[in-house]
Amino acid sequence: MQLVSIDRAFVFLLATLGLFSPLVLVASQAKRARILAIALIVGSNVVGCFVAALCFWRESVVLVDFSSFTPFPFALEIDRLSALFLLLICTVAVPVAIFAVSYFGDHYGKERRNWMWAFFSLFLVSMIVVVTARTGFAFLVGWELMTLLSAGLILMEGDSTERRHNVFLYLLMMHAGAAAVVASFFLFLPYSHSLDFASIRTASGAVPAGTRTLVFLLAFLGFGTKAGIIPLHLWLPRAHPIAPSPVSALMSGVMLKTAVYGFVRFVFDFLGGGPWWSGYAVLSVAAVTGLLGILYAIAENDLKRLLAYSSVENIGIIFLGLGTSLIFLAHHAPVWAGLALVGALLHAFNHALFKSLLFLGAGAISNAAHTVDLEKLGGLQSRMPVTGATLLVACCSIAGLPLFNGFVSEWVIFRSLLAGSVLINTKAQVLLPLTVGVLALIGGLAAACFVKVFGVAFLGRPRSKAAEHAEEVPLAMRTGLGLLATSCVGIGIFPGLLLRPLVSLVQVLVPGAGVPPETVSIARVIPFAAAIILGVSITAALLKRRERMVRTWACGLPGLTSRMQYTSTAFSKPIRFVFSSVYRPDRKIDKLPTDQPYFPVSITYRSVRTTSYEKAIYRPFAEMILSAAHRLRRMQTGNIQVYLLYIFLTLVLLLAFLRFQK
Amino acid sequence: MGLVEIATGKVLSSFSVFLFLTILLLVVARRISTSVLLFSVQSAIIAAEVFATGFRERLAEAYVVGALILVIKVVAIPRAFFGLVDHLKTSHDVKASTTPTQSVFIAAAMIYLSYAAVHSYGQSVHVPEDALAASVALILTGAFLMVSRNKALMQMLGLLVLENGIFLAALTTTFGMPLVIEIGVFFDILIGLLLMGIFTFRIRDTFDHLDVSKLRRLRG
Amino acid sequence: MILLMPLLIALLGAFVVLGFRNPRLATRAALLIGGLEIASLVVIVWQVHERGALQVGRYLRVDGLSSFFLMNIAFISGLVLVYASGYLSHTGEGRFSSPRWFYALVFLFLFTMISVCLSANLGLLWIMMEGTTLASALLVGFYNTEGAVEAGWKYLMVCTVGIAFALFGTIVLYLAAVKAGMNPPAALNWVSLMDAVPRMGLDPHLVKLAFVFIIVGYGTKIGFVPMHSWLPDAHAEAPTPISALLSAVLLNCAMYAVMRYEVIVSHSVGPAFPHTLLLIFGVLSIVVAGLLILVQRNLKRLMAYSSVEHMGIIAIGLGLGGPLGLFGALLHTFNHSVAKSLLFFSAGNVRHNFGTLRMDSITGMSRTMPQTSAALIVGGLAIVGLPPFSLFISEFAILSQAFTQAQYFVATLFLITLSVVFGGFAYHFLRLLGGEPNSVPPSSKLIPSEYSVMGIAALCLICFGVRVPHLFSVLVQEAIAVLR
Amino acid sequence: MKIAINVLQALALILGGPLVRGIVARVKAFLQRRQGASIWRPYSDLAKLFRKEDLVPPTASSIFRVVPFVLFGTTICVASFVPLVQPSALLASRGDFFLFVYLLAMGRFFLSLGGFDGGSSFGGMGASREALVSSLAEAPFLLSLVAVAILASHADIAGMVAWTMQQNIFNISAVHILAFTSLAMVVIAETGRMPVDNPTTHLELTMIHEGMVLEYSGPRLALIEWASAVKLHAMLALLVALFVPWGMASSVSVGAIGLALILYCAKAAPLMVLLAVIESGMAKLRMYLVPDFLGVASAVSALAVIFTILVKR
Repeated sequence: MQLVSIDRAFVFLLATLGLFSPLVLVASQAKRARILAIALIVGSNVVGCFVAALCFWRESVVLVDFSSFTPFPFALEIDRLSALFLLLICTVAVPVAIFAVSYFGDHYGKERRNWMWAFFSLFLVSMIVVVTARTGFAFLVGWELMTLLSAGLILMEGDSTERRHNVFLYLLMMHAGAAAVVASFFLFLPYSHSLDFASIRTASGAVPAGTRTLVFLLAFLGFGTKAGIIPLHLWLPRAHPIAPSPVSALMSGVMLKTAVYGFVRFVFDFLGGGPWWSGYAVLSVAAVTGLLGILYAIAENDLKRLLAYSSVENIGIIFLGLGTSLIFLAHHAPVWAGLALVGALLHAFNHALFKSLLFLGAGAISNAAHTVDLEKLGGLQSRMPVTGATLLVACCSIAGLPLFNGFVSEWVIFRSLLAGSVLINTKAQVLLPLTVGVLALIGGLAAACFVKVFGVAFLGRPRSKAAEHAEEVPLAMRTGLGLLATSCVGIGIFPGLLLRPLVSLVQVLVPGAGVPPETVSIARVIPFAAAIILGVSITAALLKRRERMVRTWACGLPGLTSRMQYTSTAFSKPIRFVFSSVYRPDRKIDKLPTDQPYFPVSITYRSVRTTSYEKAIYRPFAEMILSAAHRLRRMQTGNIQVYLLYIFLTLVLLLAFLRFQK
Repeated sequence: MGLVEIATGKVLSSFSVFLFLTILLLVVARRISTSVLLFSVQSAIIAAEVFATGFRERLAEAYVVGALILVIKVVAIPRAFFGLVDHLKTSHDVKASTTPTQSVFIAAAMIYLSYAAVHSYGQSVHVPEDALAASVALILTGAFLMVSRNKALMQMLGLLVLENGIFLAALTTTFGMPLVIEIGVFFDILIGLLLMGIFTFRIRDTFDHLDVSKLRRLRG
Repeated sequence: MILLMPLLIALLGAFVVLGFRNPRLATRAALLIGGLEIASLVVIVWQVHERGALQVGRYLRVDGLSSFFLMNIAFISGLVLVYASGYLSHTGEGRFSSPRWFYALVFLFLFTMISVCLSANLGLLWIMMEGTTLASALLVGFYNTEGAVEAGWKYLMVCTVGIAFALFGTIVLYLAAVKAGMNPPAALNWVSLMDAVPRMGLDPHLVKLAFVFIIVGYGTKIGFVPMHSWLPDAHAEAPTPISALLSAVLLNCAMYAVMRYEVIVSHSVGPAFPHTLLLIFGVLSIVVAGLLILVQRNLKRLMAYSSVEHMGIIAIGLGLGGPLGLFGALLHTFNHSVAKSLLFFSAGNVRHNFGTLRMDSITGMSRTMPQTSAALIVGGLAIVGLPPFSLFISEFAILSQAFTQAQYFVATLFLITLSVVFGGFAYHFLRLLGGEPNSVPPSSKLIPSEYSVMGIAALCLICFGVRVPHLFSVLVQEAIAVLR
Repeated sequence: MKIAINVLQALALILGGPLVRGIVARVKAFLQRRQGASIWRPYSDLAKLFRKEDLVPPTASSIFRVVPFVLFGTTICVASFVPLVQPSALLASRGDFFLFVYLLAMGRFFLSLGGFDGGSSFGGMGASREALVSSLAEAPFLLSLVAVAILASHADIAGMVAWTMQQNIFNISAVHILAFTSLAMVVIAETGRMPVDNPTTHLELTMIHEGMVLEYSGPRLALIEWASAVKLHAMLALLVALFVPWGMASSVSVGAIGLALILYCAKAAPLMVLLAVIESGMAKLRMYLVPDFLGVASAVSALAVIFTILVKR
């Protein structure tokens, strides 16, 4: 009885998001219709949360099958893994949608707003399809639609040349990544005879080792592109920042996680672990991704770009967990493999929460101060206290500070890395514990990065008129921010809520994974620590004291201006200096006039960063393809005699081939 | 009777030599009218071949086909060509992109090639090797003419030579296809030539020349 | 007798239309005749579905495969005729470029294409194939501009030469059949050939030789690389409805001819040889066309190369064979036709609004021509094979087949090409549609004859992407049954 | 009882913090041939600050006001992880040293924010430098702890301590030496001592920690100073506990505990002297040499981790 109702709720979710709301929005411009549609979007996502939660905690399985209708089997199923990600989508979608109510309202005219909402709703449903798909066909349909719809949302925001270029890059890389995903699905086909997940799972034992390796590589490549692992991340810092903030929140917070889902589904569920070196490959790529991601992030001054790079970093952390898990799997240590997987999945979930919170916060900032350039912000905390508080929560979470959710997942990954020492294999024994150092470095840099974000944007004096006149954002936005911040703190203090079901989820994916006592102990100790910290802090805060306003110390000079504050660029300078080899900046200083170097009229300074991937990998590749195309184009000379010659030559070649065959 | 038999035999055995001759002459011809005349002769040889085959194999259909060739390829098409040349008021030069010496060597090479190509087939199909080689040589020559002659009219002529080759192949190997089909093919060729004629006029009108190698606006 | 109906209607219709000097009357008459024509085709398709293959005399025959292609012709020609009725109002009057000549030639063109599908004799098939070239050559050169004349000449010459080789191939097959002891009239009839071939033991070498010539010959017409050279020229310079007809119907008809031979040859020498050739041409076509799409500057040439690419995809589907490969290939012929005609219709609107098809001189179309832009977006997304459009389904099927047969090389190239093509289309369309408009077209709205057909095509693309209608898939299955 | 002792040792850590500072300062003074202040001086400093009024810059937001409390809270919490007189701690749990490190990081995070909120250039400068130092110090910090943890096969500090206690004092492995070296360097960096930071200067070229707290005064400054004293003490205690735990009370009796406490003081004293010697003997490093310093620490800690394999075999 109950199962039936969950089924229905899920169908309701799909129908509302995928059909009803978009139709209403497209069909009618009326305010009432829009309100209805938005209410349905929010409501159905709440329902989705419940559905997912029921499936996640109660292990119910929901199955919706459209196969009899569609040309290829199209079925959706919520098993535990899907439930986790469905929960992730819906949990993030609710606050984001609430936030968007006032964001879209402020930014767009009536018609475009309706289209935005329609695409928003469809985007959500496409992601839901991806994570609940039970057949390859359904998965791929959702996968492609997800990209398309997000690109549509980006283009609706505006279509300047630069934006179009970025969207183009995004679409192209996503398509190429999707091709890899398609290939990795289809590689099972000769053995499983259908793309049904169940049959793939059963057939995967019969797949020869070479094909398994190929599947693994393609899945890593395909999902890695979507996730944004370096050097396949090129699109991410370009596409995410230019979307409307709620959409960026969904893209960075949720869409990237579908790639994690896909990778876990493939490598853990289907393959049951890759070849022996797979873990090391993933681990090293992930370490590089995490480290470079955060280093690029810290050097950014555009808040949304910074957040996008930080997503790259967090994807690195997630894959670090996945790689660790694969190493343990390869060395037959399922308990620890399970723990690492728990860490990775939990971090995926946490990152969804705090990254969407951060992007929403960026949206709130742009709403209030009309810019997300850190160099033009400052002093927002006293002007937008609620936004500031929620963003502080997000910054703490993403920096991995205890009492916030980011810490818990990083802790689990740390713990599993440490456990590498119990393995017999020397490589793993050395590598995994050493990776602790890498993760620590990533964590330290992340903390530095988000000190900068919060410190520069919210503290001190405003650096521009707009920031000075910023006002607190409307209630809807605050509600969205508040919901996400609450969940961040909630999970941060009571991680047991998620850890326990995650452990049982992992036991399904990794046979033999017990309940590591670690998960229990961390869940127990954190609330105590929280109690101590909060108790002491509040007690100290309650002590009686007198306060007096005094001008900031300015070495005795009058008139400290906001230009004297440390800027975002200045803040990151030491780190950029130390890691300058990573950035390889293209600096260019032009002094005019050139013949009088000591009496310049103007000096221009330009520094372009992080283009080395483009220069080293993408440009040559693109140029290779384009030059091939141009060569072919020249072969199309326009001379009919040459055309005829082609035909004759083809014929002669084929006849020769025939002769040769004989 | 004996005389006719002998004549038939002579025609069948010697016509390929004549065909090779026309090929060699075609590739060195400098004037369009010469080429057309050579094509006419070539068609006449083929027509004779058709009649001879028809006589020997007792095929009534072959006479009809032979007559068609005589009427269309030996008389009508050459006449139309001459008319076109007159109407278009174009120069009579074929505008070859190869020198006559090159052309002759290429033609000789093609004849050799066709023998080489036919050698293995001829034995498996049991047809006169000479005839088959001649047909292949005709196809190759037609192709060569189309590729190396810049004049639109010469391309048309090359196409016709090529078609002659195909026809000859059909004739020597299978004694021709069913009559209805054969007539349909002829009809198509006629219409095709008509259209090509229309297009040569249009090319002349729009471009003021008939050099197809200069029609290179559309490319890439 | 029903088989003669569409032929008669088309042939007589051509002459009837020629009689109307008033353009408007000519258009109406053409629409009426077109309606009759389509009705008769639908009746044929239905009867074949109900009763199986139909035969009239020795030369005409319809079975599942031909009825599938007849349906394709009926659908697309219907769209094209309606679209043309609005489109021709934009063209000026010339000596031959008046609507009545246009429609007369279109009906002749349709006549030849329908005959290709109806003919039971390989010789007749060849004659009608050549007929399609002849009937459409004047249509390609319809505008009588420099480009049109040049394109027309190239089209005529290249296709005639190509098809001459197909004639040679036909003769060689005939020779093989006659040598094997079939009586001459039956040796060109593909029904008897298909029956007889496995028993008679044709000389495999001759059969292979025949197929080589056939695939080069008809392949020229299909637009396989490297025989495709005429295709972009003709598509770009022809009036838009004709571009749509060429791309969406003519290429399919040529593909139909190759399918016929492929079956016979497979029965005779086993499927490996024809399949290999088809795969070679298919892969070559998609790779080369895919790359060329990147560097196109003219919207219609872009579409034309995309047609080459899609013919390559169909060839791959055929070359793979198997239930999914054939299903995909046949479905793809239809889907591609619909998508490509939608795109050509949009391109036509672009042309008569901006007066040019050069993509670098048009920007910001999404603001100035929202409806056409929407059609371009739908068509573009469909043509690059993205869900939820129907081409995704057929490409998915073909890919499934490729992987099932472990044809990894083909599959890899296919996937890479899809990405390259996607990149090309995304690049061009983003530039074309996005940004600030640089010129304002005279009329941004579509007229009913335009948006109705474009709407139908778009709807069809989406519907077939979500669900292949039952009746349609039955028709596809009947066609596959012939190909087995 | 055990819990009571855990609470007591945490309290000892917290209350003893200023004393450690005082002792180090006194030893420094001795080394520099100065009279020096009393070792109890930090206590009277704190008391004085607590009595003063709080000066707040006009730009400061609520964050500025909250930071000292959070910093104090986290530091107190950190203190409850370190075993002092017995191999157990109030919040001991599996993998707690990660929590230990990250709680310290949390304090720094907030302190940096507080520095920003003053609106002057000094705060931001201090925060920026702190960001560099702390982000680079985290890796060697954790790695040296990891090395010890691997050796002990325990993931909690108390467990490691207990394990080390069972070993022969002369049986110290290379891992221990490496880890100790690295951890000691990290302690210097983390607690803002020479040669990384100069705790006594307010010169803009050199200051890190002092830059951040420049705008604080009164009770808030008192909390911050106290917290940093506790932090120093906790780190020293951690060094002692991890590397020379012998003498800790293995049973819960007043005598054993008292002995352990005395022994602890005896063990900690040389460390403090060492700190004082380093401080007076070395010049402060240039800002951009600090990464090299921490790089050495990282390399040493990585070596420590690698050596664990050899030792465990």
